[in-house]
Amino acid sequence: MPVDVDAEVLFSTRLSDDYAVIGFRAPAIAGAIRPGQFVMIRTARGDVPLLRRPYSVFDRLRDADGRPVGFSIFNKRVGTGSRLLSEATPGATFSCLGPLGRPFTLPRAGSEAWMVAGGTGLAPFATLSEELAAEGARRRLFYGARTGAELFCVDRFEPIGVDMVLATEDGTRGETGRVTVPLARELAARSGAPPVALYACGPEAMLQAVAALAARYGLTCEVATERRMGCGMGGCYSCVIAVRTPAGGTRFARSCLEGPVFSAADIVWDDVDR
Amino acid sequence: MPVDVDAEVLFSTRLSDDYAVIGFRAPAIAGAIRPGQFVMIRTARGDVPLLRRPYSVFDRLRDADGRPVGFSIFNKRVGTGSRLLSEATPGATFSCLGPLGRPFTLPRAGSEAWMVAGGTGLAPFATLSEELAAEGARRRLFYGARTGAELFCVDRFEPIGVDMVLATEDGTRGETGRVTVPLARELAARSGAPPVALYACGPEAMLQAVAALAARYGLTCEVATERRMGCGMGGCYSCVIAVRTPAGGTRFARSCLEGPVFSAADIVWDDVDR
Amino acid sequence: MDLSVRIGSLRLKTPIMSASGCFGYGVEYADVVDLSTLGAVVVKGLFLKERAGHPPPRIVETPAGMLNAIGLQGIGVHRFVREKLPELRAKGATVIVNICGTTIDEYVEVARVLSEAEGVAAIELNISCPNIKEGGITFGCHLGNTHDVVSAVRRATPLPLIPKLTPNVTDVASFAQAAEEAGADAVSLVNTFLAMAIDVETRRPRLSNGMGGLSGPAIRPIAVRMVYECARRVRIPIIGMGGITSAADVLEFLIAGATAVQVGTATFVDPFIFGKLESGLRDYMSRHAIERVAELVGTLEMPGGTRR
Amino acid sequence: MDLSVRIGSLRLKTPIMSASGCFGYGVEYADVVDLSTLGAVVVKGLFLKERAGHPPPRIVETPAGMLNAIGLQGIGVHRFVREKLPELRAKGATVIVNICGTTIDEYVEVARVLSEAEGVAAIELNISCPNIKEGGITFGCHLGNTHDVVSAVRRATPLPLIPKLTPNVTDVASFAQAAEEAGADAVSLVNTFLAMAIDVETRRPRLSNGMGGLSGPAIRPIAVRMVYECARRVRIPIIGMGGITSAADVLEFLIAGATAVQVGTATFVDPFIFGKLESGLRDYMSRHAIERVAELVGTLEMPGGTRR
Ligand SMILES: Cc1cc2nc3c(=O)[nH]c(=O)nc-3n(C[C@H](O)[C@H](O)[C@H](O)COP(=O)(O)OP(=O)(O)OC[C@H]3O[C@@H](n4cnc5c(N)ncnc54)[C@H](O)[C@@H]3O)c2cc1C
Ligand SMILES: Cc1cc2nc3c(=O)[nH]c(=O)nc-3n(C[C@H](O)[C@H](O)[C@H](O)COP(=O)(O)OP(=O)(O)OC[C@H]3O[C@@H](n4cnc5c(N)ncnc54)[C@H](O)[C@@H]3O)c2cc1C
Ligand SMILES: Cc1cc2nc3c(=O)[nH]c(=O)nc-3n(C[C@H](O)[C@H](O)[C@H](O)COP(=O)(O)O)c2cc1C
Ligand SMILES: Cc1cc2nc3c(=O)[nH]c(=O)nc-3n(C[C@H](O)[C@H](O)[C@H](O)COP(=O)(O)O)c2cc1C
Ligand code: FES
Ligand code: FES
Repeated sequence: MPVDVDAEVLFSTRLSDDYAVIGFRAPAIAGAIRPGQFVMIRTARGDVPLLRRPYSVFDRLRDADGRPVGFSIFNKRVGTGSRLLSEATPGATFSCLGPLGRPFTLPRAGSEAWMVAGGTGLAPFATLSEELAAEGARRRLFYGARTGAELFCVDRFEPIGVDMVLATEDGTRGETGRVTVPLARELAARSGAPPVALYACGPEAMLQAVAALAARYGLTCEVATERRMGCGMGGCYSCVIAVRTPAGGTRFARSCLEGPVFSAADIVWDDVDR
Repeated sequence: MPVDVDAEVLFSTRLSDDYAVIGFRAPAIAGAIRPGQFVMIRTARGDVPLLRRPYSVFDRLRDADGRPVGFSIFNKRVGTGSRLLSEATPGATFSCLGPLGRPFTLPRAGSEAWMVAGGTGLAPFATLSEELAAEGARRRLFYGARTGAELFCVDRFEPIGVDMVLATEDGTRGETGRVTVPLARELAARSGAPPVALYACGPEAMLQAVAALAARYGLTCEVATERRMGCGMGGCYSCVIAVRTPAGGTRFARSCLEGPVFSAADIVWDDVDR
Repeated sequence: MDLSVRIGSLRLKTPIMSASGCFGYGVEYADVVDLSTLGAVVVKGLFLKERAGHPPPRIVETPAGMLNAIGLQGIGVHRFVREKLPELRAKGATVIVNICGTTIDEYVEVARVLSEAEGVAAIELNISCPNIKEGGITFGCHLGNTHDVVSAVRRATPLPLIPKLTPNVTDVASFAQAAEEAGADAVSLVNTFLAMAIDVETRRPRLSNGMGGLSGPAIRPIAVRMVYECARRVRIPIIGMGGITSAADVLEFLIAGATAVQVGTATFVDPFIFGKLESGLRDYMSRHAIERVAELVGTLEMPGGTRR
Repeated sequence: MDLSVRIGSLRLKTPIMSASGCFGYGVEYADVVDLSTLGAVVVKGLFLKERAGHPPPRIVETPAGMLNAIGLQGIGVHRFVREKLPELRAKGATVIVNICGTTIDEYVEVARVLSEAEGVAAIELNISCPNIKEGGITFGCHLGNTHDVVSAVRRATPLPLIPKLTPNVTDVASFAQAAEEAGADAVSLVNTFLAMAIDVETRRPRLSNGMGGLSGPAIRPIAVRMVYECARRVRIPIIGMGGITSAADVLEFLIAGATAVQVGTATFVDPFIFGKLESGLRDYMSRHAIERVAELVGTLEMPGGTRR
């Protein structure tokens, strides 16, 4: 059950001009967060920007005793709202509504978990990695960006035992090309056991490519989508994505309620009219 | 000729919950300011609040060598725009357009200058007091507020040789009642020479009362008005006030161009439809 | 303090309702909002059959507002009655159903189905959706058509009938009159303003549908004017809406002449807004020593010299 | 790079002009803006005689917009020609005069006076001021009246004639058509939306006149839609406006179908805006390798499935 918290900014760690990790104090949200869920953040008090902005939870923040006190987001500045967030300084407060949405499903025992992140699509994999650690499964994170300078927080994952495979389109760090290139190679190279569960978050073209690979190898695959959202609560029907119906047709599912995490096999990727 | 300056906040001195003196770096404006003039300040970057807000110049700020580097305003928080200004911290920048409007006229040599201020109407009298000091004339400032806690910056005026007469409606400081009470008494008590020039700024009811006293004693009187302004440049015709025409009629004068300082005798006080 | 108001034979606990299309079928909010405390839950526009709606992007933000072109995605009236109405009833909600049609017969049929169902308090007749050709705007922009569709539905249902008017007309009050003459119990207004936003880099519209409906604070001053105009021309109650985000906004509509209000876009920003609006309204009433909210309705004092 | 556009026989250096009523008579800005660099200076609405206008308060801010009810205070056409026009000419401004009338004869007479004066580039016929009963809205909301007043002024002046349309109608494009048929060289739109804001503490309107006209960013999406609709229904050029604050906004209007634009409310916020808009437009054109601004006009690519 989501709650609305007037959350204080605890820290804002600038990663580059455009990227920052911003921490919020919000105990009532933090305790309930499941990996893959998101929060709706009001980036201004007045009428502009009017709507809240959806953000995946990046880290769950804990106090010295390990109690959840808040969460952070991994913010990329793209427009007005994300700029206001990126300029926020500790002490400022933002209304945060959450946690919202359907979280990732954990893989069957014994499965490896391969996560695929593009850009800010890294966000949901911090909490997922931790949750998966408890399962003892091998975790790999395929993480791609345009350029090496935009591969952030790699050291967030290595210490907790996640195998990292990096890729950049310009080849400045890791492998050259899209992150799906090493993913495809590794999938082809694997022997078949243990089974692999795929998780992906990033641009839709990437999600679509990962979904295709999952289908090719018959793997379970969940994708965290990022459709434009008005309310995050199921009220406005703006955030829809086309999914298959049991009868073989398609319908528009609200990604804030039925997602943002979907089974990749359910999604029809060509629903957008452009 | 007004200029638009992206002015940095140099300081913000909080006087109370609602009142603050805020200093801006704006050399290009500071050099040109005449007492009674105002600036139009954009309180936000986006579309809300949309319009600039008019503020009298309080102090002209100077650097160590006495060169004008900026100005301050005496801000009362009444709504959205003034709240944004009141929350501003050093380093923030605000677009400031100025200086604008018709300044006070200095009195004839040998005249005393009696200034009458209600609330934030104090603002224009800091620069006027300084300018008048050069003339060597006696300066008195009748300064009223609702309560003693809202009589600010009294020590701004005493050291520069301005005689202060204070009044509060609740009697917590100075005389009890409206500031026009001591003003009326002092006017009645004076011998007639040297001549007195009156200057007033504050709520319109006060301006009107001062204008009536000026008329009764045949004194020159200038009032600094504060009508609602859209542009400050003469473009929108929103800031009008009814003034007498030579032919004995009335017309609406733009207070941003022909004012904000008017000769009290020219103003028709009952133009507002409520 | 009495916050209740009357819309035809219907008594609402408070004058504050959710607006259609902005609160899903209400059930989405049942966990976080006590639906029984709302004046009414006005549910998403329903056709007879299911509808897919438009492809995304379906919304875009504009200065102090937003455009939407959802395209009335919906489950159809039969599934609504089966799947949603029981839960709404169980939660104690006063349910107003917003209905759509492509023909008069479809409106009539939807109304008939709802009239036979248990737990529908009133019907809001959507003749004003700007987002689909058949969304009723063809009914809502012509006086004769408005009269015809309202009359036909009037004959088909004993439920309080509330045509919802479009603001995209020259003289909205004449439509309120046509609705009144055709037997409406109230009118609600405004629906969204037909509008458009263009991505100048691609030179394509920002919404998949091309155009959409503008809602939110941006439109409030126009909506208040329209409510005022209608209130002076009809005797049936008016339900006002358009950009309400605060108790002061609610009061603007009441004072302009609305008996009740709906809150749409603002519920996206704050799903907990209803309680805040109600307590703000109570504060105002106690400050102004107003016992019954109905006393406020239409109390605007217009200056003598005004043009209308 | 060619920023010039044609409005009838008139060639404008750039497609960006000041909007009537938002830039005084232009002379107020002569010290701070080089008036000769604007596409045109459109001056405040003029009647035959002087007018006092409405008492203050004349403006009030609303979310991302403002209401005004200035009431067309003005010096009348004769004083304008004597006192303002010479200075505008001396500054090299292209002057478009916005004219008002309470009768067709008055419009005709004002147009005649201006046609005989030296230095008027075009006439904008204000049949859309929502703020005074006689401000032309009586002409602007009826197709027949629009046709009549445009025809009459057409016969009285050889100057390019630009009726300015009100958005407060059901189908603005039909008014553009009526103007075209009556011989207009172009149409401009939108004037302000009739609107209202209430002070809930006093229960009185916030403007002395009761109602006022809404302008500013809030209305932009509606204005863009209306320009698009008109552009598809008439062949004469369209001058678009409503909430322009940035070069991207200028581009929205051009792409929707406007040949030129006017900037109103935003000049209050930034009197230096014209230079910024022009350089933003140039940046865009060089980024997109567009040589002539006219190439952009009406290039919106509407999706196949759209409803209009
Ligand atoms: C479930 C979910 C999780 C997300 N997680 C993250 C995250 O962890 N880190 C991150 O940086 N971003 C994340 N996003 C994207 C983020 O919400 C948008 O970048 C943000 O809303 C843009 O707001 P803006 O005001 O800066 O941009 P605007 O100026 O509004 O628009 C700029 C661009 O952002 C897109 N956009 C605008 N509003 C939304 C919206 N409500 N939802 C989605 N896209 C939008 C627009 O289509 C446009 O292309 C997530 C989105 C969703 C739906
Ligand atoms: C020439 C001039 C000099 C001024 N000098 C000072 C000063 O030195 N210190 C000071 O605190 N205030 C001064 N004011 C008043 C100040 O401009 C308003 O308090 C401010 O604009 C309110 O903005 P807001 O957004 O906080 O209020 P809003 O929320 O917009 O409105 C609150 C109240 O302020 C009034 N108001 C709103 N906009 C304006 C406007 N543009 N002009 C005038 N009143 C407005 C409204 O009528 C309303 O009653 C001056 C005004 C003028 C015209
Ligand atoms: C996303 C969205 C969907 C809407 N769907 C409907 C609808 O199905 N039926 C209807 O009558 N109005 C619909 N509306 C209009 C609203 O009910 C309301 O009339 C309008 O948004 C103005 O109110 P607001 O400014 O408070 O949102 C919708 C509005 C929005 C924003
Ligand atoms: C204060 C003010 C005065 C106006 N006066 C006139 C006028 O005299 N004649 C006219 O045709 N339009 C007038 N308008 C309308 C503008 O020219 C313009 O059509 C409208 O404001 C929309 O553009 P904007 O959003 O850029 O302001 C006025 C607008 C404002 C805000
Ligand atoms: S964001 Fe509103 S329904 Fe999903
Ligand atoms: S404030 Fe615009 S004319 Fe004075």
